Amino acid sequence: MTRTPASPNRGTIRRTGAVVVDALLPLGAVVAALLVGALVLLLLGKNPALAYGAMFRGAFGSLSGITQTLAKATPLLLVGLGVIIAFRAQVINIGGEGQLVVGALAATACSLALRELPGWLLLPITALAGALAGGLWGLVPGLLKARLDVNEILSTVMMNAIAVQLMNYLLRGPMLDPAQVAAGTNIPQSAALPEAAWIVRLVPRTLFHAGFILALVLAVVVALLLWRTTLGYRIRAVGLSPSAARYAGIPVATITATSMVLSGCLCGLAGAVEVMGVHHRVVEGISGGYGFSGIVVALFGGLHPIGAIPAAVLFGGLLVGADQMQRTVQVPAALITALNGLVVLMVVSSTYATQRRAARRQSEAARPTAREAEGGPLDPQLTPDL
Amino acid sequence: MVAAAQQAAPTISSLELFNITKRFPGVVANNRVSFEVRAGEVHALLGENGAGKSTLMKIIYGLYQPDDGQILLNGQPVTISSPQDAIARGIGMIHQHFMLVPSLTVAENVALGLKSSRGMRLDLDVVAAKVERLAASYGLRVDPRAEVSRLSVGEQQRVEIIKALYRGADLLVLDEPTAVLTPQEADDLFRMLRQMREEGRALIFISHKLREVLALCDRVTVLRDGRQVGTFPTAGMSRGELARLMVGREIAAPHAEDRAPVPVGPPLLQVRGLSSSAGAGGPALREVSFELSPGEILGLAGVSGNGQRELADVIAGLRPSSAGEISLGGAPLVGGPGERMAAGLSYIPEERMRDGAIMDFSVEENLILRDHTRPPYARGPFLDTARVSTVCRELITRFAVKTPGPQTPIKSLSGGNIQKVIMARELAREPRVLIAAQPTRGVDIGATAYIHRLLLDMRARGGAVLLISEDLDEILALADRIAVIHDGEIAAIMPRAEADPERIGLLMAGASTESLSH
Amino acid sequence: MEQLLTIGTLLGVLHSMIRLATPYLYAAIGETLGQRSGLLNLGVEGMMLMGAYVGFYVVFTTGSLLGGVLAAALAGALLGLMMALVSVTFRAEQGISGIGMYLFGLGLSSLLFKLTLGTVQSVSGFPEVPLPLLGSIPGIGPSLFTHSVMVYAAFALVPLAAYVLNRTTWGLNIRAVGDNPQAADALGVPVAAVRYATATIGGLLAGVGGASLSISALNIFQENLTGGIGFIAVALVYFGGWRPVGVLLGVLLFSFVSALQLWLQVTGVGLPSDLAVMLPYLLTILALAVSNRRAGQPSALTKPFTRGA
Amino acid sequence: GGAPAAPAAPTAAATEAATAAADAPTAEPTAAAAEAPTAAAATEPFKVAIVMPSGITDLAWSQSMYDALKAIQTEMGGESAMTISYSENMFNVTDAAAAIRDYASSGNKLVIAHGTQYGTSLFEVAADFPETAFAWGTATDAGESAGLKNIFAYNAKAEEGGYINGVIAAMLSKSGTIGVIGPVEAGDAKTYIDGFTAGAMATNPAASVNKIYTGSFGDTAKAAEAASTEIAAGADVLTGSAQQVVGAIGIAKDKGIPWLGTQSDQSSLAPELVVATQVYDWDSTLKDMFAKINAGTYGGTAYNLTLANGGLKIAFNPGYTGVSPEIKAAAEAAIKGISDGTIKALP
Ligand SMILES: Nc1ncnc2c1ncn2[C@@H]1O[C@H](COP(=O)(O)OP(=O)(O)OP(=O)(O)O)[C@@H](O)[C@H]1O
Ligand SMILES: Nc1ncnc2c1ncn2[C@@H]1O[C@H](COP(=O)(O)OP(=O)(O)OP(=O)(O)O)[C@@H](O)[C@H]1O
Ligand SMILES: [Mg+2]
Ligand SMILES: [Mg+2]
Repeated sequence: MTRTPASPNRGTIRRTGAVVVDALLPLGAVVAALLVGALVLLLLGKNPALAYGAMFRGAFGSLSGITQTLAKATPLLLVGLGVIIAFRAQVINIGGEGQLVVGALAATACSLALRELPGWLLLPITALAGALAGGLWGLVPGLLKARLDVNEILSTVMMNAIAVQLMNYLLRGPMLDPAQVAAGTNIPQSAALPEAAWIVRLVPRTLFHAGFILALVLAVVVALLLWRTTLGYRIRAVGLSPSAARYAGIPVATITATSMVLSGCLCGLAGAVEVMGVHHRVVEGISGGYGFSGIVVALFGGLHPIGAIPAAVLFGGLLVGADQMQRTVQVPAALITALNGLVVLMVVSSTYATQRRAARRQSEAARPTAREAEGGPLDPQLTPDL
Repeated sequence: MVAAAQQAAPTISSLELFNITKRFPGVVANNRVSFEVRAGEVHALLGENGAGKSTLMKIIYGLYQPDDGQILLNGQPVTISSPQDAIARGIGMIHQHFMLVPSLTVAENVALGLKSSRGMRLDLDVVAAKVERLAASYGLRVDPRAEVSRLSVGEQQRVEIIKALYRGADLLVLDEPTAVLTPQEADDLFRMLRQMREEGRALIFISHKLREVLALCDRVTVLRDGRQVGTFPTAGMSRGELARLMVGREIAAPHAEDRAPVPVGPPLLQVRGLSSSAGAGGPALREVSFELSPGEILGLAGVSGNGQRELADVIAGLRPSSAGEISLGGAPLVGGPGERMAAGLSYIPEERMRDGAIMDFSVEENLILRDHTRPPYARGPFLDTARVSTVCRELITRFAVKTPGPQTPIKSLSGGNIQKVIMARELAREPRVLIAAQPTRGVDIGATAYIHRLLLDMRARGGAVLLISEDLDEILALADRIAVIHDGEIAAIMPRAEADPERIGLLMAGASTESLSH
Repeated sequence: MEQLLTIGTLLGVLHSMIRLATPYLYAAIGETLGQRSGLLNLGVEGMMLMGAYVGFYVVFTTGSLLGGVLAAALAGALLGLMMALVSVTFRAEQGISGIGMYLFGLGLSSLLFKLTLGTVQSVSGFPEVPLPLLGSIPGIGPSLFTHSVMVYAAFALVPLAAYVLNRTTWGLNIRAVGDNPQAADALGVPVAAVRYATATIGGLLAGVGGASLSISALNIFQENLTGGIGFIAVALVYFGGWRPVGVLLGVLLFSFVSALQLWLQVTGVGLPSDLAVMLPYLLTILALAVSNRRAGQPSALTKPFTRGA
Repeated sequence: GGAPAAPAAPTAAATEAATAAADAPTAEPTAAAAEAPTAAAATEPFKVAIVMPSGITDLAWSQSMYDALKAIQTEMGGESAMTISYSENMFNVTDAAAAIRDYASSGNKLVIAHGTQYGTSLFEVAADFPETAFAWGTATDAGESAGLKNIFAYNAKAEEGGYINGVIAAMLSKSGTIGVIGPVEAGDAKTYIDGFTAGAMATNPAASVNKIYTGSFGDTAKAAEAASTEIAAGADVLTGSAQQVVGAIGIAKDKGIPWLGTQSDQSSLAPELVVATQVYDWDSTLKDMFAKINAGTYGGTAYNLTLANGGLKIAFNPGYTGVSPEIKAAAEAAIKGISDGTIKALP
């Protein structure tokens, strides 16, 4: 076969250019979705320009907007990273929601129990507690899949429901805020975390806290884990070909379970970070749908930890901006939900175009070179080939 | 099922290709290739791995559209837009990697895509009856009700052929049909192909085995680097000539001195009374015993699915044994694949694309597949990426792997080169014992010769090789001793000198040693 | 406790079980067809919601129950078609497109609800009609054989789906496309068309499943009416080992325990309510753990098809 | 919290105050109240924003507050006099926090955080906007714990109306079995159900009150099945709480079982079967807040909705014919008893 790689410098230029376009394609899809939204807005008698202006301002156009976006991106990124690790081992973790909830519960319980500890100690312990709990919640489907071939989509969906009920139970009895009992209101929420366990806010008067930096660091860590460690190599090998991995002496079942545990740890950590950085206690709706949005982030990020960073920020911005828009033009929240759904559908469809372009680029690289241009029969005389 | 009349007079008199060009990302698979096949001939298509044979055939079958060029059927220009279209025109194809649905029965696989005589309702009983009739007329044994996943490779191929005949194929493409067949199965196949030729069908036959080509085919078209070297009558052609046309240089087949007897020491690998439970599509091992000495190649001959894969897997630690023991260099060989590898056992698995390599990994990543936790590749829990790439580049050059680079996904390499990567990996760690299962299946002659040389080098270095192959020529060419396995039992072990293909073939087919002796 | 043991209670549980099973059956059977052809549709929930809304709205405005079902089916089918476009033609990652579809259906149904109905309304939906003969059996008659047409239809769907999958050419195509699209394609089976069809039918059934809530079981529509049924339905397809009968068993088990836990609460067994609510989920996992059936997963599930590669 | 109950009938005065004070916000309340109310239209409207955990059409918690605001708006003369911005379905607390902050910074006079879970975030925001009034419920802490002066807290004594509903239910029930469909065993859903049970048992000690919790606030389908289960288990009167109950009411309607509602008037769903509803009447509470705000007080009050102060009303549904004079009398008696403290709604 005649391989004709483009000359390096020309190649690199073309490649970088192409990468830019590829990056823009999804944005184009977002725009397309928003245009559909604009029509609906018009039908509702709202001014799309005003609406989308607000959307952008709400997401990126103001300090409060940016900080809010980043605050939202934090759990999204953490969950996204978790989903990525599992996905690389061919385990689809739909259980982020539940893992996040138990993470939040464990972190809270732990920091309340150890409230005497100094901050430098309490902070990491609290976070760790959340991560461990999440990991434990991931271990169950992980083991079920590894040992009993129980499909993880089923088990994680079920584990989500179980986690929520567990929260309901703890928040109305064992972990119920004493203040609520005193007031007789019994609203299901935990007591507030000791201040020592609060994550510092990076911008005062906003929800943007240092957890975001932690998430960024972890993104790099996960990338290193996947491509620079033997464990990461094993995870990817198991994901791509269990039979080859087995032949290579890799304990497939163990790796599968491990990937799920790591995934759960990150989702649990997301829960802990939400509690420590934002709510300072477990409240209803703590999971906030991050378990699902995180999957979207992971896949938008091309299942790459670093790619997940922009994905989390953009998707977070989208959600935040959409809320701002809802407030500004006062449309039903449902419109926003539908719009987000449309955006997801359009963006995920646009990746197809990206692939197509990549393919086309390569076959252009395969255009006949001068040597073979005459093509046709090759003279049967010996033409040494090596 | 309503299928085009199969026994009626063939409707295809000739198929011609003109200046066909087909590009793939980074590759020109076919570059202005012209080619013609006529009714009543078997036309061979030769070429190294990646020469463009399968691509050309996939174009004929409507799986790919040519970027350029023209197709004439019976002199009329046609575009073959899809397999459906090809089938309708009387073209059938037996793919190199079988196109069967494992979870379905034979009858269901045949019925797939055809109209039912009962409209929406399946008429599998009708199909089954027809299949049996068809099979009988070609002397094939096929159970229409068997689930395909349970069939041996040979049986699966018969199903493929039946599928094509059932659809009344007048032009039949066979892409490396013998790569997976035993001599007996191959002979059956040739008989059937000759019969089809008599019936006036046109046949295109792809193989890397030149002996077969010369024995079966009327004309041969040779491809090289996606381009056409030419079309020649096989009459009066020699294997050497064909090889040169394909490769563009002399191929050094292993010479006698390569197999000069090496001082054979005490047994290195000892297998005693090894038994195991039956595996998927394979029998249980029963009391398997043999010894393997340093500087020796033991050839294990057998019809596919008679326990070769099970035996290799058990020795390699991929499958539990129910009884018996294995020792390597005196020490019992136990534990998982990793431990046994560390003990000095290397293993080239039969299923190259499934077990031997990870198709979506790069060449480099595949080179470290089994050693990634050990130096030089690993430092503690970390991969030493710098060392990895230096060592891998080294291996790629040392084992003459044809690849754009270490980072290329291995799936875009030819079968032969994929196999070279695996050989490189398994030999680089300088094992004491090597199990090589079907090391050259579907690999072109150039690569085959190279792989054979590697095995002989290992032998010369005093290594021990268990060569599992369904290609008797290969075994006869390389082995010092030959063992025959049938239905999970070792039927006989004999020195190369006493081995004649006749006898081995019969043993493989299940004849007992006694019945042979008198 | 003793109240739990009465035959009356048991019949009550069975009655609830059958009613609860209905929406799951529609959705899960539809999803089964899709997955057997290699398509994972995580958006069932969204499709159910649209079906529930549209069906309800038509009945609310026209009073025609049949019209409601047809409209729901149409709405679901359209979303199914959309899903096929995204997953088959644009080859989108199926997990993510499903979540997008869920959000889209959830949002759109709620939006339309707000714009057209404004507040929760009720209609008179399908009545419960005893089956001839069976319905008149004392005891089990009223509990097992007295339900609405939508319920009977859901159960009739199971043998029908099994028949289509195993006994028809079309079912053969579905199974082949889901297990080895290359092979199916090489024999001229139109892979994309088959998947479009299963996706559309899957959506159609999801839509009807939603309607089975809004115009048969509940006779109201409310935002997010289905509350997660769609996701459980997808999970139950895995539970059922991709076979309609298996799916039926899974659905029945899940809804039996769901019904049972309601009765546990009514009969005031000491069990905390939250733990009672957990039961169905716990037991489904356990049931699967003990009766492992991974086998049967279509090899090409979630894998887009490219010819020749 | 020991909060002063809202005046029994402050309505007119409060509205005048509200509208008039708009003229000269700085002027002291009494003076403002004295001026002509008619000037209202000319001035900028009284801007209110609300953030809610569920939808404005949930026929329950959120709708009760939203409808009350709407009513006051019309009363005050529409958009020109008062504007309402809302964010519904804010189950994600982070988003709610953002909404609260945004509403505060966009010049709303009053921002209502209509969910306990918003508390933590609310306190943070409130600290940054001392010139904005905030309201928070269900809660009893008007910010004094955090030293905040600009938070009103409100809390509906759900158990009181629950008790009355219980009395009615016990008298309506012939089987002596009464069914309750709750969401999660906590919050005012629980207090309502506890009160309901107390009332029923006090009226008919032999009665059995069967409770089912669905484990979710919005799972309409499960609530419906719970209702069917209750009926099958012998209940001939039903009640329940949270937005999920619409499902249960649907079933009650089909089966002809009388229903007792809470939070929002639910008679629209089953005109012939909803007996009575404990209506959360935020009207007087809201108007009192408005008045205080116009008078320059931005918080510090913790309101309790009770039968005594009219914040809780038992709205009998004329569409339901089965309420005998005795029942009415018993209910009135119970209301009086609870109001004057002779009856304890919670044992
Ligand atoms: N689907 C594909 N995508 C990209 N490249 C391809 C594809 N199929 C084949 N190729 C490339 O085209 C060239 C010719 O492939 P082809 O399958 O025709 O070779 P071949 O002669 O069949 O080789 P072999 O002897 O191994 O069967 C090879 O370089 C191969 O890597
Ligand atoms: N999608 C693809 N992308 C890149 N290369 C491909 C692709 N599909 C096939 N090839 C390569 O094209 C060549 C021919 O493909 P084919 O399916 O004939 O396998 P093969 O190489 O003949 O396998 P073998 O020779 O080992 O039996 C092989 O080198 C294969 O690796
Ligand atoms: Mg080939
Ligand atoms: Mg080949």
